[in-house]
Amino acid sequence: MSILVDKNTRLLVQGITGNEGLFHTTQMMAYGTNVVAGVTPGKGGEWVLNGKVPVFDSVKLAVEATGANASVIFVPARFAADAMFEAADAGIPLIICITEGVAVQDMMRVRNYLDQKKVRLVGPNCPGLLTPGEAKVGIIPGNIAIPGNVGVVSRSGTLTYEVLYALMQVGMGASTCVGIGGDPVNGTNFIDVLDMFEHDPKTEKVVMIGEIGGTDEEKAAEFIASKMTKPVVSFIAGQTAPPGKRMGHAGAIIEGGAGTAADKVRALESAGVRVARHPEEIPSLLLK
Amino acid sequence: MSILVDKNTRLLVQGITGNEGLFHTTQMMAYGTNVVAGVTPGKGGEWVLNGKVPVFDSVKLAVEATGANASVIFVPARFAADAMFEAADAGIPLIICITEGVAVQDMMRVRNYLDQKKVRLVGPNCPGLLTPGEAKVGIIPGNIAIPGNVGVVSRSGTLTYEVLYALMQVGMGASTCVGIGGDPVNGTNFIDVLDMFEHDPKTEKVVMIGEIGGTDEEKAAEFIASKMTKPVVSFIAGQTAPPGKRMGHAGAIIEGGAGTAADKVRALESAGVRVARHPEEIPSLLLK
Amino acid sequence: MKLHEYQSKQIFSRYGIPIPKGRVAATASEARQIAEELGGRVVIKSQVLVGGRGKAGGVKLAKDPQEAEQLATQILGMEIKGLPVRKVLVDEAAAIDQEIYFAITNDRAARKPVIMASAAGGVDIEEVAATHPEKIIKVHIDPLLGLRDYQARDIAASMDLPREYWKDFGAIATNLWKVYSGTDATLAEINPLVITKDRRMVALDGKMMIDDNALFRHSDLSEMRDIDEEAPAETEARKYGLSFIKLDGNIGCMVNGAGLAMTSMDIVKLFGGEPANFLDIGGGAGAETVAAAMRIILTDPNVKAVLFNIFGGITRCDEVAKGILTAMAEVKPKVPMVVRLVGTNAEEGRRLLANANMITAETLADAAQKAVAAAKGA
Amino acid sequence: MKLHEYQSKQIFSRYGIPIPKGRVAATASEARQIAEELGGRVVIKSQVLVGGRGKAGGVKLAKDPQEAEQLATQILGMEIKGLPVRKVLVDEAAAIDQEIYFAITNDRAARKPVIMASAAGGVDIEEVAATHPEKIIKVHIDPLLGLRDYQARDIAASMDLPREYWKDFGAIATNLWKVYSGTDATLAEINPLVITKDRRMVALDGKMMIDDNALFRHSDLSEMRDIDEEAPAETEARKYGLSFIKLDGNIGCMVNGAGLAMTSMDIVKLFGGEPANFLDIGGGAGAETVAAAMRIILTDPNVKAVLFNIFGGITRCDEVAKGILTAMAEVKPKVPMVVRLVGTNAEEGRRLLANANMITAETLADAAQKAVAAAKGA
Repeated sequence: MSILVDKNTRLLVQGITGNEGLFHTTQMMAYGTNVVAGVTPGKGGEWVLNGKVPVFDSVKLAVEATGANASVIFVPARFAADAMFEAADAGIPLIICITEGVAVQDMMRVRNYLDQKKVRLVGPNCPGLLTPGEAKVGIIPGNIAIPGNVGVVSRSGTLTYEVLYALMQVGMGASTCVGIGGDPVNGTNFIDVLDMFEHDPKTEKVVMIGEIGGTDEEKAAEFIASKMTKPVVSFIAGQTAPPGKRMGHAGAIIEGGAGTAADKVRALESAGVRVARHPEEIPSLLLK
Repeated sequence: MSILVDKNTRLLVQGITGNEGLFHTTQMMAYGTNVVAGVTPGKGGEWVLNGKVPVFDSVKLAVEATGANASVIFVPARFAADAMFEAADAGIPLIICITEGVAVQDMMRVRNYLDQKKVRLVGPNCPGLLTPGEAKVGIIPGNIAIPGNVGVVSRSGTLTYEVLYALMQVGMGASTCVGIGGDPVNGTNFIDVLDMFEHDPKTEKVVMIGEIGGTDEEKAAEFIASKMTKPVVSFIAGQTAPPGKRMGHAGAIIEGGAGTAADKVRALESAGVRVARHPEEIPSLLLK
Repeated sequence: MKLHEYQSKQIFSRYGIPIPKGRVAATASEARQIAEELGGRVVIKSQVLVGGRGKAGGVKLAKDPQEAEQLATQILGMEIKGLPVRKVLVDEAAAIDQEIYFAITNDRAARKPVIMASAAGGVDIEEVAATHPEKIIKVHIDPLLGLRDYQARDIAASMDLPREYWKDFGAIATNLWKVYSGTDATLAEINPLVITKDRRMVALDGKMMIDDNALFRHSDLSEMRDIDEEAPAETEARKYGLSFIKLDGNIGCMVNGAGLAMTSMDIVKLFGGEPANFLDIGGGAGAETVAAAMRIILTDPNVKAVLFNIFGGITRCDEVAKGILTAMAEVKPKVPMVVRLVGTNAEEGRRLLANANMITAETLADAAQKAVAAAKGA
Repeated sequence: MKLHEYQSKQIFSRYGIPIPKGRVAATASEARQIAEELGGRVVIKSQVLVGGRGKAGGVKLAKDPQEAEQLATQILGMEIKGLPVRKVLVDEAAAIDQEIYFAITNDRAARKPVIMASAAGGVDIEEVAATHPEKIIKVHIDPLLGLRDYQARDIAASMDLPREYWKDFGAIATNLWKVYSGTDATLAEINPLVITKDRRMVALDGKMMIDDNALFRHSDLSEMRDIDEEAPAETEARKYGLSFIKLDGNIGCMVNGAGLAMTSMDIVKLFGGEPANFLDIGGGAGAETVAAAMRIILTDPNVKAVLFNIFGGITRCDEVAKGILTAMAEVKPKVPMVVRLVGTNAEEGRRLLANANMITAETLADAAQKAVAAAKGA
């Protein structure tokens, strides 16, 4: 078992003929992910990756032809909102948007629309999903994680890789790793994923990687205290970040004194979460 | 029992200080309807109808102060869409819009928004609701109907009155009468009301008054055939209406050969519905 | 409100949709002058608010200005489905490679705008819908989100439109959405949208209908109404907020409420008569409105009897009665009048009419039968 | 991207929100001239992209053009929170009756735009939020529906705004929504929105922040960026698509990924060092970008050591290694460099760097400790 993606995932890649789309589709297929179709407007009818993947002009046409049940988006930022609307309209129930730099007002419209349609969005500005040994959807390197019982959820990309890698170094594996992305308005937040891990039989422990900005970690702390039985270990990036500055991620900013790492660590520790001082401490905290 | 409105209805009147708003609020209160508040922007703080009903500047303020749980709208057509959005945003679960002449694109936006919020809208361009002996919400004259076991649902206003009046002449009464209005895009359609009547213990028989235009009567026929156990009698107005002409109601138009009275009568009769040749035949058909 | 082709295309052009060069003319010499300005071959198109102009001979190709003048003379003298042609559109002629049907309209059942498109354009789309429904592509638009680019692409792909035209088609789709939403149209139709031999996409013909209920926010469009194209009685009725439609029978009907007005017509027919009109005086009509309604009914020389059927709700029967008396004093009708008043203030209304020379009725059926008899007797 | 007050108010004005008469000046004599044109008393307001100008003496009232020139001279010579004042706004002075706070911003938790309004305007709203949260009215806006008139009325009523101003306030609210949505603002703030003694509503001060991610559709706004107001290294970094923030420490950090970049800073601090910067080279950075990043880090004279922490995912370690070599050849750095490469093509990257004179590390902690030690030793 796992959450969100597994061997039954029939994946569509939006923006498959771009550099990143092609590179990462290759990687995903090499990992064993079942990539059934790609979409690039104007290139419908072509086949990519040595004739393995058909390209369609629209998501609707791709879904009709292939029964895709998840879509990963690699299109440039200015087209990302439309790509998400398109996937939702075509009936795709799970959308993973890797694209970074989507305008926040676009995201507010997208999120409100997708909520109406009960579509699950992960991202944008996220590394995607990895269920080790089953499916890789997005850009998380496949070789840095092994199957296991730790659920990982994170707002960061490479920081997540560090954690998976650190776990693997000590022989610990992940059930599923979910990168929810660093944007202020996104599709899936900590609570959504924590809830899925709590109900996933394969997941026994959870690692949650937060960072400065917003109050999602504080809300997650409340959720953990009231709803979770499985142990959670956390790390919060940005202890040294100055206020008022956007630390790379559009969402990583301390505004009006709110969203500091100290606040988040305090909230999590009050909820019984062990908070690591740095990512490489996480495996040992999980073993305690 | 009854559907939609009864003695527990705490009614708000939007546009209460206009001529029609005041006139019909007087009528509704005389009937015994519990009118708890009115709204007219810019007139908050006043009291109308001999100091019986407080006026508020917005629906939100009115709901906070009075706990209104239904709103009837009498504002001019150009403000009606905003009035419906406002009531929905203020958490009113049942909106009855009497106003005629609301632009159809406005109604498409309103209906799509209200569906998201799970708000029930009746109308616009409708006479409203009457649960004889309990509550009158809208403009149906109170003295032309008595309590009884016949559920009445209609796209027309005065035609509905004819039917209620004809029933009363032979001593038959109504459980609830619902005027759903004659606009092409409205809030509640035949099926919604038929379903409520089917589940209302007080209702034993149903009268459905349709007219030319659209396919709601045809859909209702399917619903009656497959889902209803209670007998339904119907009348369809517009047997003599020429095609392509809008017969008063924005929705009453035969377009491209579709929406004729003959089609509707045929569909209803196939579903086992007795269709009257004119409204005064309805009571006798109900007795058969 | 229906717009003429030339008006629809003016609106298209304002929103960035390519249309042929051309102008409207009211005389043959104007048509000649426009043809001279345009040079080359032109199309002379009758501007009437009915379909089937082509089959009726109201659209002709002219090879030069002289022929344009001849054909314009001929078309300006025509009647199409009873409507005299008062204007012609003179457009440059296009060399056509492909004809597409493309429209946005309201889908009342879905409560959403819908795009209808077909590679089988240029013909009557209702015929295509009836015989080859699979050739029509329908895509709904979320009214709060608007048309999205991918929807236009989906349509282009489904129509097998050659790729080189996708960009133009996308722009036209976006702009037609702006036309539709910006004008509160109930129909914005391009038929045909053509691909010319020199590889351009052009809206060769256009048809628009505007939601009358939204005209309050489009004063520019209200001014486009061509009252020459409707029955004078309908124009007059609109002034008073009355809903009136002229029919061919001899029993005038004045009723409050659209449903009841239709029903009154239906009952007249049921009892062997023919209604002369549909007339809804609306909710809350006062004496002045009623008087206007009566004048309108009685200007029709076919009317042999009048049926008043008023069920008082918002409308008060005493007000209607006053209106009837006012109008009778003014119009002095010579035909028999049957009156049925029920509902709000009905007694007062009946009292007011007691001294007027009118036939009264209690039920709908009774009123209709009396009106039919009166019309036959008159 | 932050906009200056004068830029924000220009935008307000373009969208129909009343602002005081006035213009921006870069010299004292220009300020005098503007004061002469305006006549009467004027306000001289420093234009710097930080708050607290008033308390710092950066806003002064001048009774005549001569005093305007004097005060402008004085303010143009100031530094406010480290930022030199390069421009002043010269506005006609207003006689104020009431000050209101009114803004639209993003509520990330609600995923909707939110209106914030308070009758207690003119002061620091965060202070009001902390001490009197009940004085701030918040109303969310549906992003697909936009601001509706009744929402503005609700706010006006909740603020106890006198009725005579509701219409003006409604128009300002509608227009501020258009500002916010039309410019992809993350903040559109009027503070104070004043009622003048002659009963007008005027946006006396304005503050706007634009979403950098949306600038692609606002080329006019992009041009408003005041690069004088940011560290030159940050301007340079933006050119290369790098995310760079200068800090006060002495250990330069080059990392891929924002979260990992923050973490690298945190670990440096944890092991007793001080980071000199935040730098995220982004996903998929090539050699050229990496070289630019290195040049930017090394132009800071405080930097005593550099920590490279690259976890290859999209970014390929060999590409980063090439960039480092390119940059080293060009910049010839004199400070010690600690490199940690993990992930995609890490081995190839390490091989490329084998001959460069660099300290290598395996773990994050190891790398940070080595960088701290190197900085102390240098």
